[in-house]
Amino acid sequence: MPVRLPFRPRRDAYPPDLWTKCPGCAEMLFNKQLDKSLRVCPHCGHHFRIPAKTRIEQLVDSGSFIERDSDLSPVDALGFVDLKAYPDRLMAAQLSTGLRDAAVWGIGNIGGRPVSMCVMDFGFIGGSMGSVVGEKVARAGEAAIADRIPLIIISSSGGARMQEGTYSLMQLVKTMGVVERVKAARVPFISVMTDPTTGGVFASFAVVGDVNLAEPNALIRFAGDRVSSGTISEELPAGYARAEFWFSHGFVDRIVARAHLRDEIIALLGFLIAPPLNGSAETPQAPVSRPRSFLSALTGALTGENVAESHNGETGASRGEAPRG
Amino acid sequence: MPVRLPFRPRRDAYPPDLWTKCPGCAEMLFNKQLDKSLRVCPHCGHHFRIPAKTRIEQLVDSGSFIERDSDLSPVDALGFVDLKAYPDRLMAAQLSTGLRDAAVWGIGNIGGRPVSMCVMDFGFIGGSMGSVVGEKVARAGEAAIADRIPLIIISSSGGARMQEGTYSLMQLVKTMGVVERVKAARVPFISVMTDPTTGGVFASFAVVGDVNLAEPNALIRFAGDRVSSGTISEELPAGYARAEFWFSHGFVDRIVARAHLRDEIIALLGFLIAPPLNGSAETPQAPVSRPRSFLSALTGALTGENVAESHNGETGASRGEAPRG
Amino acid sequence: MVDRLLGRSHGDGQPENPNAAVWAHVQQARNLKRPHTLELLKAMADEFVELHGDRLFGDDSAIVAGLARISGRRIVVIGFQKGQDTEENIRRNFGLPHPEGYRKAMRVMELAERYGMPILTFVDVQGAFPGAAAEERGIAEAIARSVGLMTRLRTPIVVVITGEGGSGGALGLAVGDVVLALENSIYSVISPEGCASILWRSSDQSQAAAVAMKVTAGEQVELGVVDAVIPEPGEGAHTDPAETARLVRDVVLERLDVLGRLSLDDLVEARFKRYRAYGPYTVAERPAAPPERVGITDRLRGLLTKPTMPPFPGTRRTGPSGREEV
Amino acid sequence: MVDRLLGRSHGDGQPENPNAAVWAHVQQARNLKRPHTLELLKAMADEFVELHGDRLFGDDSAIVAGLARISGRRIVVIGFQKGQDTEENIRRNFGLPHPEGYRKAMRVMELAERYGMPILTFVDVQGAFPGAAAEERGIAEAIARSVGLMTRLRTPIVVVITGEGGSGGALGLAVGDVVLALENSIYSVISPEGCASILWRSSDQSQAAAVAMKVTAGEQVELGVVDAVIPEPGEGAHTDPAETARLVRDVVLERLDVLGRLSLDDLVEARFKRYRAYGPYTVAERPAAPPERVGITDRLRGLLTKPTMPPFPGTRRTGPSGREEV
Ligand SMILES: [Zn+2]
Ligand SMILES: [Zn+2]
Repeated sequence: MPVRLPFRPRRDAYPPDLWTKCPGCAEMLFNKQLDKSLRVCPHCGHHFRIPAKTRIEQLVDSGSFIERDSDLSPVDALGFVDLKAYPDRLMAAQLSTGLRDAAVWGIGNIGGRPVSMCVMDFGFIGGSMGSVVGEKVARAGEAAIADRIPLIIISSSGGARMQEGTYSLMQLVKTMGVVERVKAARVPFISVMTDPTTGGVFASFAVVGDVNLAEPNALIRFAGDRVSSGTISEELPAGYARAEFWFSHGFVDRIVARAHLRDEIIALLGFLIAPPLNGSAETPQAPVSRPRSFLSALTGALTGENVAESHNGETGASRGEAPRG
Repeated sequence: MPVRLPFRPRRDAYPPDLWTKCPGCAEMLFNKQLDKSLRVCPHCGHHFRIPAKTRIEQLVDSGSFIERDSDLSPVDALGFVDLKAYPDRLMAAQLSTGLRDAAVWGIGNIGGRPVSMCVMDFGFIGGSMGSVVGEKVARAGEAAIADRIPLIIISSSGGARMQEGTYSLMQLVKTMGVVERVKAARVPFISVMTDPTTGGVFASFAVVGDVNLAEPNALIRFAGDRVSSGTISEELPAGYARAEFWFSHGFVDRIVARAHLRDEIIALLGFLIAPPLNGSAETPQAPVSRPRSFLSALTGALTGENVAESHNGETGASRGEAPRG
Repeated sequence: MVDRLLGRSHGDGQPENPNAAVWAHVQQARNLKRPHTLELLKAMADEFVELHGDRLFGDDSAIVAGLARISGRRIVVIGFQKGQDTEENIRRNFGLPHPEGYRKAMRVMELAERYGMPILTFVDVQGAFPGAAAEERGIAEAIARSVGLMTRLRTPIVVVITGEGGSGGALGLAVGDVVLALENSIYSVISPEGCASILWRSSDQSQAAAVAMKVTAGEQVELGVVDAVIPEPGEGAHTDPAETARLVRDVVLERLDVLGRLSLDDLVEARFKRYRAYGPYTVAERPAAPPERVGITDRLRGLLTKPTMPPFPGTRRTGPSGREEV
Repeated sequence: MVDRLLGRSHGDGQPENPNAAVWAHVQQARNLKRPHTLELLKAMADEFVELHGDRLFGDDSAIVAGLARISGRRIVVIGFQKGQDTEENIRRNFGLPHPEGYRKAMRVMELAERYGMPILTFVDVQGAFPGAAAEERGIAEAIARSVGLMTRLRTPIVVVITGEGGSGGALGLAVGDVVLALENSIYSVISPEGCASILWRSSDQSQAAAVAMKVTAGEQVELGVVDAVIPEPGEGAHTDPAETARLVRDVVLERLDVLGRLSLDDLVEARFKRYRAYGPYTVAERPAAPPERVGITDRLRGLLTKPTMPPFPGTRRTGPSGREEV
């Protein structure tokens, strides 16, 4: 259940000045106009980065989104200090974005169909993935499995968050583990890569959607160690590692302008439909755990009961195994 | 059960003259010496093509091989006539090789381990794959599944046999269908590509072994329509589409000189062991049919009973599904 | 029409030059104006979302794949795509696929299986791209794996050969529960030119090779490799693409209806057995004989009236030779 | 020794310059003379059959994979391979893998699962190759899929970090039921140099970054990311590769013994839950706290004495902050 933050955004990470200079065409754009065009330059089509909540508003059926776990907050497990202490960086980011960390997840409808959605926010420490972001992605995936509704993840991230050390690295495993279960459960997963999607986010869930969408000209890059927030976009030749590059290299299904993203997702949701898990259920296609253990785990997750215990007895979910007539 | 051929080889496809000129180094080689070195040039290492039965002798434990289905014979289903009628070509090939078609299959031991083995013979119409070759490959695979012993296929082929038209093309599907079941049954499959392995043979079972071995310098090529017996080796630059080329392009695990092939296979057989199908059987890894239907099919194949019938009742084999303790 | 469906479409009475008639058929199958996958979809589908990329190396535009809605049904459609003009042909590599095309197809086929959509493929390809780039990136492996995948996919597959069904390159998308062919299409293990240059040592004999291989749709029905011919309107599919698409759509939907009544276990088992049975052989000394023709309707009727499995074409038979000259 | 196993190996009493001590550790981890996968195997294994190629594009010699027999057991071994001289380093791309390496690894891991062999990986890599060729052929996708595969493989996996555990490139082979680390190895989300250049805007601060990220094997045990440290002989692994291999072998076989007693269902479930639990977080307004350290022995003991699952590191906790300076 959502918890009210004890503070309000002090300074928006996306400055709300009257005018914005377009980095694509150098035109000065009136911000209200820019908002109307979904923060896409009407002159050159440059897609500005947008906050997670703006993204959600653009995509979901109005008023349908219910955020989950907005109270999940990061922890400075390493006592990490660089030029600033990590808690100070967190506080600053929380104040400027109104978020507790760099992702928002919840359940909403898109075109009347319920989806589980997790959206990253680049304004929060470069959208970097630490334990909270990983946790939210994982919970979004688990909710998708539990409700058999599509999972949509909208990435915008500089990669793993250095300040949480190898815990951030472990988020790649955590999220991929859940995504593998999403696939084994035959629950659809649409990944949307927006500017930028780099490092450990590109090298985990963002690249393995059933369908991978990308916004035009979005920077998408792994590039070993060198990727992180702030320093990514400079020294690259034009077009290199942009969405169109990945389209031609086979990793992006479709490049979708922001104005069409909602319609495009609605179209895909009309095709990618989780088959019902009734008596005629098929074995999941991917070779993960056997249905029984998988469903046991699921039941455990849903009821909060200890998963190891659910191995001891038959659960209702194991009926999903019944042979097809 | 093997049937005696009513004729004996009239002219060996591999001429038994006293001397052979090595195409690799142009040395004149004394044939008895060449046989001793497994028909590999002692000067330059050129691997001469060898008949299927010679290959089998080189690989299996002496006296252990029992040929199966030696009486399977080709049919001129299309009434195919080019410069010669197909039946005449078949008769000539049968007379020169002593084989009924371009493959020999059976059960034998290699290093004490039983295997199901199918060996192609380039001397029979360029080792081309028509219905009999496809059938023998399929039966070798089915025997491997039935006995849970490794499948070894040694390819030497110009590709699909034109004279049987699309029936030859269908052999790619037939053999791949069986190979998929071999994999789903977790039965090992070692593919050995020898000179030449081209066209539809390369584009089906030969390329998808658990382990792909190749003899040095073997020509291995798909090359669209242009590949077939007789005209393959001419216009290619040195090294192109040879075994070493495929090793560096990731499609061949190991290049093995003929002198080491038996030992190499013995080593692999020590690792690739079909797990037992008892109460603790795991679900097959590959997403083929569900275990029950797969095992039903298997039972049907073994007992000769109608497969559709075995869907109606539980069979003993379905015990394989019992959850692991 | 009945004649056509039975593959007896080439003239009433005796054609004057049977080779020439077959060659005209080959040329018709290759007519660049015939509708390809996208043209057929445009006329058949209410909606089509193309998916791109093999998630490994590239996106091959000689093969298109995506999610279609046809008469209200979700169907995954995959097919070869030649260009309709020079520019498009260059972009689509003249419809000659690289491995990436088959790998994209496999990825999309797995989506079909996962989300319960049947698969419809359109086959029209001279063959896989014969160049070094395709070869060295494993066109053979890609075709082998695609063929293997299609033998075991747990969703109905209908194949329509719309033009050239050219050897392994075509086969990579041509394994199905039902294999249909447009009237003027061809299907062969090697192109007539390739066959002639090898067996006749002269590409002048392509006509003879086409005749000998029985490449026409009707003959492939006789052989049991194709289940049924879909008649073409007017002077051929290129003269009325929209009507062609309508005819294709009606037959495909009808077949999907029938396939949809089978359990997935039975469907996959029947598909496997179909291909397991192809190719006549005999046991030594017994006379060789080609297979009888068993129509798709017989086969499917058999399936629907379990438990006995109907016989498949290509199994061992002892009937008289069914050779016929075209 | 106990100190070492608990990660308290860096000096008795207070080291004079903790940054320098950590940096010496980093340098030790990067010592080119340390034994890599093949050197360790040479000393540990009675037999090794290397397998090559990803069946898609190439064979990456920066990752080796194959079938090993160690003390009589069949074990699939996969690991990074730096060269020991310039020529070998060039051939092996200085141990920096391309996507083909991970794709080969996945193929071989699937063989392990299919034929019931446990998997042992050796991790020693600065990171995936950062060049355009690796990027454009999908190094990110290859790592993601390898990580995903390792979360669900139905066979035991033991990971040994032998030198540099460098970010996603290392992680692609580092998901396991048991994660061990040689005493002088490091594990980090980004190289100290990369971290420093981004967060300090100066690569001069690599030492500080290494300290801040707690990169040493012992600290990673404290964090629960690594289960146990394997002590190195003498002045480090490079001074006695054979003894190093022996020490590694003994620990690995002991762990495989334990893992082998679990059902595959329980094994995979426990592995999933391990990684599902990583990373501390709190609920708003409650004080943040790092996780307690739970040793591998505790965890495995818990597994073996079902039904209760032991707590995993990284789950929500409310204990005091366990920060410590190195
Ligand atoms: Zn602009
Ligand atoms: Zn020689």
